[in-house]
Amino acid sequence: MKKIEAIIRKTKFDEVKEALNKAGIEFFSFWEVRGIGKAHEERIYRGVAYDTSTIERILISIYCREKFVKPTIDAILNAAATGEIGDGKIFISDIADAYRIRTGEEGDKALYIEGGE
Amino acid sequence: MKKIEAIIRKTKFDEVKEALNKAGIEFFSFWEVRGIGKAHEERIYRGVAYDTSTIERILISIYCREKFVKPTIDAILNAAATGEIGDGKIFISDIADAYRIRTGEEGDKALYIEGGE
Amino acid sequence: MKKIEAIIRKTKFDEVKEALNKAGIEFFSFWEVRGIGKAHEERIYRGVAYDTSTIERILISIYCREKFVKPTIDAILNAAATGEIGDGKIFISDIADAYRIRTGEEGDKALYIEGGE
Amino acid sequence: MTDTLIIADKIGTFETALAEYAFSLNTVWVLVAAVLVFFMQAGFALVEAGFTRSKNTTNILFKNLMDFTLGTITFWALGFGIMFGSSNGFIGTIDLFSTGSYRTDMPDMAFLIFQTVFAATAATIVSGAMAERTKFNAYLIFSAVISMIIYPISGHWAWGGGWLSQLAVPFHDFAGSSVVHLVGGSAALVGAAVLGPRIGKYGKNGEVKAIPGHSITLATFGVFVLWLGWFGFNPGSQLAATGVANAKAISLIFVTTNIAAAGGSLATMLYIWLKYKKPTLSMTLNGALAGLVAITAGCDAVSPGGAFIIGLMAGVLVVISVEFFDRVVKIDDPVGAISVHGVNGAFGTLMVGFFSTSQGLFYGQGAALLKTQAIGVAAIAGWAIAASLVLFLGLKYFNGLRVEKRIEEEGLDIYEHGESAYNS
Amino acid sequence: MTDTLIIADKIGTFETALAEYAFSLNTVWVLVAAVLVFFMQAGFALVEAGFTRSKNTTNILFKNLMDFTLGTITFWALGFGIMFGSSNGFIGTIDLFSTGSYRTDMPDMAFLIFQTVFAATAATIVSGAMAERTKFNAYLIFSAVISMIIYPISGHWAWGGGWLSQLAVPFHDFAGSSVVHLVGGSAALVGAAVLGPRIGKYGKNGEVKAIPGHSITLATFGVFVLWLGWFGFNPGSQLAATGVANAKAISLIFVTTNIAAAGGSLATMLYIWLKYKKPTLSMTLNGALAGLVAITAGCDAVSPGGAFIIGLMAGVLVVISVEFFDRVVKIDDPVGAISVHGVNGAFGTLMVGFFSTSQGLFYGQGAALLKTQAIGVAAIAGWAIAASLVLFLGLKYFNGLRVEKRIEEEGLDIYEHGESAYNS
Amino acid sequence: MTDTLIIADKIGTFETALAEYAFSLNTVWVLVAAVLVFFMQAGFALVEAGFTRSKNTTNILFKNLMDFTLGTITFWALGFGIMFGSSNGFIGTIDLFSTGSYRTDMPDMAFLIFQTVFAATAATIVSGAMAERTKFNAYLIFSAVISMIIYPISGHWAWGGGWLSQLAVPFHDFAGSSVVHLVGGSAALVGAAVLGPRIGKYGKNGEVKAIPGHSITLATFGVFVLWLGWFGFNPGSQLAATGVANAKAISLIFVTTNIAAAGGSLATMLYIWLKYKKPTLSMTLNGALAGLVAITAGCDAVSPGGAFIIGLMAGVLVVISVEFFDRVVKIDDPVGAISVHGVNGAFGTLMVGFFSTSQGLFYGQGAALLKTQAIGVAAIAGWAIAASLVLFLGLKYFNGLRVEKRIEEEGLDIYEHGESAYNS
Ligand SMILES: Nc1ncnc2c1ncn2[C@@H]1O[C@H](COP(=O)(O)OP(=O)(O)O)[C@@H](O)[C@H]1O
Ligand SMILES: Nc1ncnc2c1ncn2[C@@H]1O[C@H](COP(=O)(O)OP(=O)(O)O)[C@@H](O)[C@H]1O
Ligand SMILES: Nc1ncnc2c1ncn2[C@@H]1O[C@H](COP(=O)(O)OP(=O)(O)O)[C@@H](O)[C@H]1O
Repeated sequence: MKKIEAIIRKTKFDEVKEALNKAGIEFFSFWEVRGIGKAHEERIYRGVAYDTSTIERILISIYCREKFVKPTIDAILNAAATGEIGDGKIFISDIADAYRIRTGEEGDKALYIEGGE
Repeated sequence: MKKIEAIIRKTKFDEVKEALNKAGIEFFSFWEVRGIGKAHEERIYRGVAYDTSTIERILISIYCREKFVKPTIDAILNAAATGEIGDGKIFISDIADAYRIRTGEEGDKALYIEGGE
Repeated sequence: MKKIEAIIRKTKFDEVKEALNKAGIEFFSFWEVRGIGKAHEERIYRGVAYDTSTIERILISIYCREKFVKPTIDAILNAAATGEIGDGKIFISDIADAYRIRTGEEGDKALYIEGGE
Repeated sequence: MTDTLIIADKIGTFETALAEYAFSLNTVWVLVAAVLVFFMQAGFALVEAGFTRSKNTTNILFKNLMDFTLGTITFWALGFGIMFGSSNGFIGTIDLFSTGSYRTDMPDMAFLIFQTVFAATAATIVSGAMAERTKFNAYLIFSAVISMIIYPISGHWAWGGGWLSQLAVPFHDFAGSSVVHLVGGSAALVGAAVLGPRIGKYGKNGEVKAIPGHSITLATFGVFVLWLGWFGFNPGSQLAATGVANAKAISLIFVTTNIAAAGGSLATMLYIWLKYKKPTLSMTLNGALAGLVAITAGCDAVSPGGAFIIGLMAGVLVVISVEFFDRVVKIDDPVGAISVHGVNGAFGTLMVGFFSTSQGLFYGQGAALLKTQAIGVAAIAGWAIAASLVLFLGLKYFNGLRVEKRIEEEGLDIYEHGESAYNS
Repeated sequence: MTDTLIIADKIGTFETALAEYAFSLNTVWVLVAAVLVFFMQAGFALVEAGFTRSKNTTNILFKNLMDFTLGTITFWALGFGIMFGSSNGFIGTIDLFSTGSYRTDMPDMAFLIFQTVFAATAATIVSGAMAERTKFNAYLIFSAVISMIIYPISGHWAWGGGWLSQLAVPFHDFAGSSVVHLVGGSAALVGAAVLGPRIGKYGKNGEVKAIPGHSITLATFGVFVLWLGWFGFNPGSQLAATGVANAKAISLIFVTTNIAAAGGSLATMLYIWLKYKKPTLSMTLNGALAGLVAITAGCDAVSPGGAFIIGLMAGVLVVISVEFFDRVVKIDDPVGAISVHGVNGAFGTLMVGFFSTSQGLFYGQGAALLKTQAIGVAAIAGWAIAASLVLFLGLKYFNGLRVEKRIEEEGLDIYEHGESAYNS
Repeated sequence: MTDTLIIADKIGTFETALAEYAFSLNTVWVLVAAVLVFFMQAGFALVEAGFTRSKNTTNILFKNLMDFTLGTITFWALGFGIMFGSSNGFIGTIDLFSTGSYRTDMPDMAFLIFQTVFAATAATIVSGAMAERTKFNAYLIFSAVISMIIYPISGHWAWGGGWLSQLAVPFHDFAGSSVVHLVGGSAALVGAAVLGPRIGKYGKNGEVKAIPGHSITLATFGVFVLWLGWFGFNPGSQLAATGVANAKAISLIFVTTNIAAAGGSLATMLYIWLKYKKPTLSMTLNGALAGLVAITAGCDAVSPGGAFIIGLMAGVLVVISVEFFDRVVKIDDPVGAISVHGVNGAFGTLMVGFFSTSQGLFYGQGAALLKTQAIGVAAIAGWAIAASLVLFLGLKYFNGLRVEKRIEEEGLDIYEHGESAYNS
């Protein structure tokens, strides 16, 4: 089981969502994050310049079985890229275990509805 | 040391918090996430239907020592379940190391107050 | 490759940001979280006391190469500490793989601009 | 003698002109007041939205908009005639679409619009108490009926020439502590009771839980808007501004209204501060409103000092009442409408019996007025409770009054309206 | 005989005094109305901010502030004279900084301020339709020009003694369904069309996407503020309050204005509910505004019943129109300004030809007025479209009208103003 | 001759009636203006909340509410008499609970309420400058004292028959650039200086940091509300509307007030744009307010052109002043109250000496008025600074003025009030 975290542009979210659906990802979570990256834009607030190199991004968090890892990454790479600086990153890490709260099912089973595939 | 991430219903947060307290978890962090899951509800904005299968959820993030993992999971499974689709999931992963910022203590010690147990 | 997650005081964010820059960290993401910690403050809403031991914190998430782990941790420990309860924690975990969305580069290379160091 | 004729003619012209100016100035006054009272609809919308959760914000705003929409239409269609048509003591007449003739001191249309904005207020009070769990269609039916029938009937008793105004010592409710606020508060009580509390309001063992509203900013601004609107509500109820007596009356009403509000706000803050060690804004906002509601009946009849005392008492009373309904009776009223409008509406009406400088007990004028006030409060509350009980139970039975559990949990905005109030 | 002299003297004094009072009361009325209309600027700012995304909130608020700032200055500098200066039928005169003499029944300055707040409204309508993608400097130039030249010229035709008011059956646009709203709506149409849709509004295959606004709360409160402001906009346009006839007129206008708004709001809610199975607040808000815009031309001339019917029709029309521009014409208008102000401005002006109780077709008075109304609508819309087309194309060519892709995506607030609207 | 008697009788009646109408219309005017000025309290609350962080929103709103609450009570209890009671040149009289007799041209109660809303404004100005770090109880004491004593005393000098109004060339502060705004701004300066800057405002090496407010939307809407309120503040200060002269005066004041605001807003935008390459809304909002504050003293005495120039200068001055206090003096004023109200209050008062069309230097009338204006500014600022310095130092010593570090960091809302402004 793997966790895939992707930090993407807000404006690419809808496209990524569709690409993930096509890649067979039915469930994921996301939230808004701010990134400190290379894209700087100066701001002035009441005469004081301040550094807000912070850019709004969306962090998508997907827990999935091994076999979905490759298609998921490809889907994101395709859908989220614009080619301009600031497109974001994808990180993959290991998950030791999982549970479905509704049923208490453990492990891989927590990630798919049995007989639902 | 383990990290336990649970995605739960907003409405179950208070119960989960109490259950975690009883299970000996004193510290955890949480934030709001949106989930793309199976529960869809159509929305119309000014005559245009749009897909917002997004559901508001709370992500609870708990870093704890091994011996707390089992009780924590049980506590969440009990407190967060309604039996209806959308109850959420729990994920467990490994943590390599930890530090307490206040004191600089490293490892397991970062997670409990010495002599405080 | 490692993931460093630090939960810090909101008021320390600017200092941590600067310290991280000095430690060579150019990119990181952050978002607001609420912590359930030891610092309790009672609240009354319309005559009803309610427990909101929740404290606003910022979670900083840094993905970096091994050689940056130590300087990063030191930077955070220095910049975020006040010595009073509630300074927060740092957690380190392993990352299996990474991709840069813009270019599709994989692994360590996703984390630095080639020739840019 | 032509001179005398010319003069007589001139004098006739002047008399007409003077009468026309009185007519005009009264009209301007009443219309300006109507504008201010109209704005109270926005104030209620803000307060109610602020005191409830963001997942139900579209719903509560929508209800407030429709309160005024439906109130405008149904009061024009029927309510106005029922309230002000010629009286058999209990009810006016059917004057479909308000084409009759009601006033000689201002245009009928000026009177109609002023009464319309009042009528809509009574309905709006209820939406707050029933917030976060009521079916939208059920609420709309209720809203139409209260403006069309419930409010006009008891309003007729007090203001339309009905039996309360014909008592030996007539009922004194100058701007509607009872006619408007007690009616709204009573319906709110019944509505909230029939609905039951929101999920999560009471724990398994009955312990009370706090469900903080999503924006104190909205609520505070809303209270400022309501306070502003009250400067139309109370002084506008004089329905005239011409002549020294009227000018003095409306000026006094401004002062009493304002001082009572300040008294309410101050008393609540201090009382809460003493009791819970911290001054709480959300409750203090209710205190200001409580002072305003309480002074409404007697704003023309009490002294500024009397108004201040009434305001202070209202500020304490509202806290006690909120806690009573929350903890003892366990009726869940998210915005405190029952306490602010119902309890303080009744309280303010009774206080006229004590503080009226011309008829009050404290001014040595005996208890005659007080007795009438008590009768009025009982009759109006009784009517409003009975009528809305029938209505809400009917709605519950035939249409359903409360949304499903899942809708309540996830928020009415998405499920009832397909639209959440906040997006990025 | 000294008696007669004294009396004659007194009579003279009285006549002067009476004239002065009429003058004063009219002034008070017009100034109060001006205050209410001014507040509509805030209402527009709230509605437009609420219906757009939070990354562009500073920008849209700023535009609204500058609309009034620039409108005040340019209308005072030039526009007022162009609109109300003595006429050659098509245009007034250059009266730099409005020092001329225009009225005898109220101070010129009262008339100036009232007309200033009107002028600024026309500009403000446009910012909503062009929201989220227009360059700030280009918008400012447009805003200055519409208040200084475009609005005053067509305004002159109808209100300044120009040709529309000289037709055999004069054009009847009492408070500006066409003079203000249709002009603004037409410029909005041209602006939105020249700009093109926001990124993400239409999919690759042309499918329409929803871009929800960031706060229904702001939008709803903004509509309440606009509704309030309309009680200055329409009754204030009577420009007099003294005398029974004026008092009755402004009172009737209050009622017709209010009922049309309620009609619009009700019709939209029901129509949307039937069509999409859910009552939607954001559209219902447009419905209320549509009713208000539509009644503006005839608010003095129709009956309350007529106003209700006009409001109901406007409430349905606005939905159809929004969908038409969104789906068929594919002009992206984030707040619905084209439909609310343009389409319903034209519709409301035409409806006077049917519903005017003294001149309307439905009251057996033939189609003469209707014909004039149609001519007026065509002329005013034609002028506004042509003038703003020239202006926007010029801006596009010489200055650029639309921000860069990256700025649009990340938000205008940071890149155009260095300031995001919301921080923690 | 009975005819003559009847006529004499009639004439007497007419004279009384005419006097009564003047009395009534003045009353209506002053009350409407009072309503508008009252609304400025809400405007200040919104601006100050918008310009500060969300963790302190409940606190700042609460302070604004209590400013008006306490102002109402203390001004009624004592301040009114001190300000308007018969004069020894420096101070009025103790008229406990304002029962004395002050005016013959309007009801005393009308004058009281109008002056009450003015008094509360001076206090409200201060809360913004002291935002985000002041102890709630200390602030309340200050707020009560300024409305009860500090403001009424200097107010007496200028408006209550005191020494400034008895100078050979009397001090001209029509609506309170000095009496209200400079007093508030001076107290704000002292308060902010005694408190010290917010944690994080200045870096280790003294470098200035920006602490953006949490909602430009609130701030912008608040400025619209203040602008609106100024249409009561300035024209209402005429205290009369009857007669051609009064009608012309209030109309002129509307125009000068509006144009100065537009001038301020325009100048700030352009100046900032040139200086920092980007037009900034938050500063432009201050510019509009600066124009309004600056015109307040001379709104009745300058031409529209003069008003425009005063507004333009105020718009530049406010930027320079904000930067000066921020960077050079290093007094941390989160909302810019010192610059907007203090600096521009003084500036506007002085400008009357130049731009008054009847007494100004630029109109060839010499420097006599300018000299008086300078004396007035110095005296009023001196008094306000001295009195509030004593008060704030006393509070600091006996009660504590600033919250603990931890409370400031985590937010005053939770620790001082147990209530955060925003929840989900
Ligand atoms: N090492 C990192 N750790 C955490 N977040 C990162 C990291 N690198 C990038 N991000 C996030 O991704 C966003 C875009 O990355 P950026 O490096 O600017 O784009 P690119 O990969 O195209 O050069 C950043 O704003 C930041 O939020
Ligand atoms: N694989 C996943 N990765 C990330 N988030 C998930 C995943 N599965 C579920 N979630 C989150 O949990 C929420 C509830 O899960 P869902 O699958 O709808 O419930 P159930 O497990 O009862 O079928 C989703 O809305 C989503 O936020
Ligand atoms: N085990 C944990 N899991 C998740 N979050 C934690 C954990 N421990 C601390 N936190 C976060 O860090 C914040 C500060 O931690 P706290 O324990 O109060 O400080 P200290 O380490 O100084 O005693 C908490 O509010 C919480 O958000």
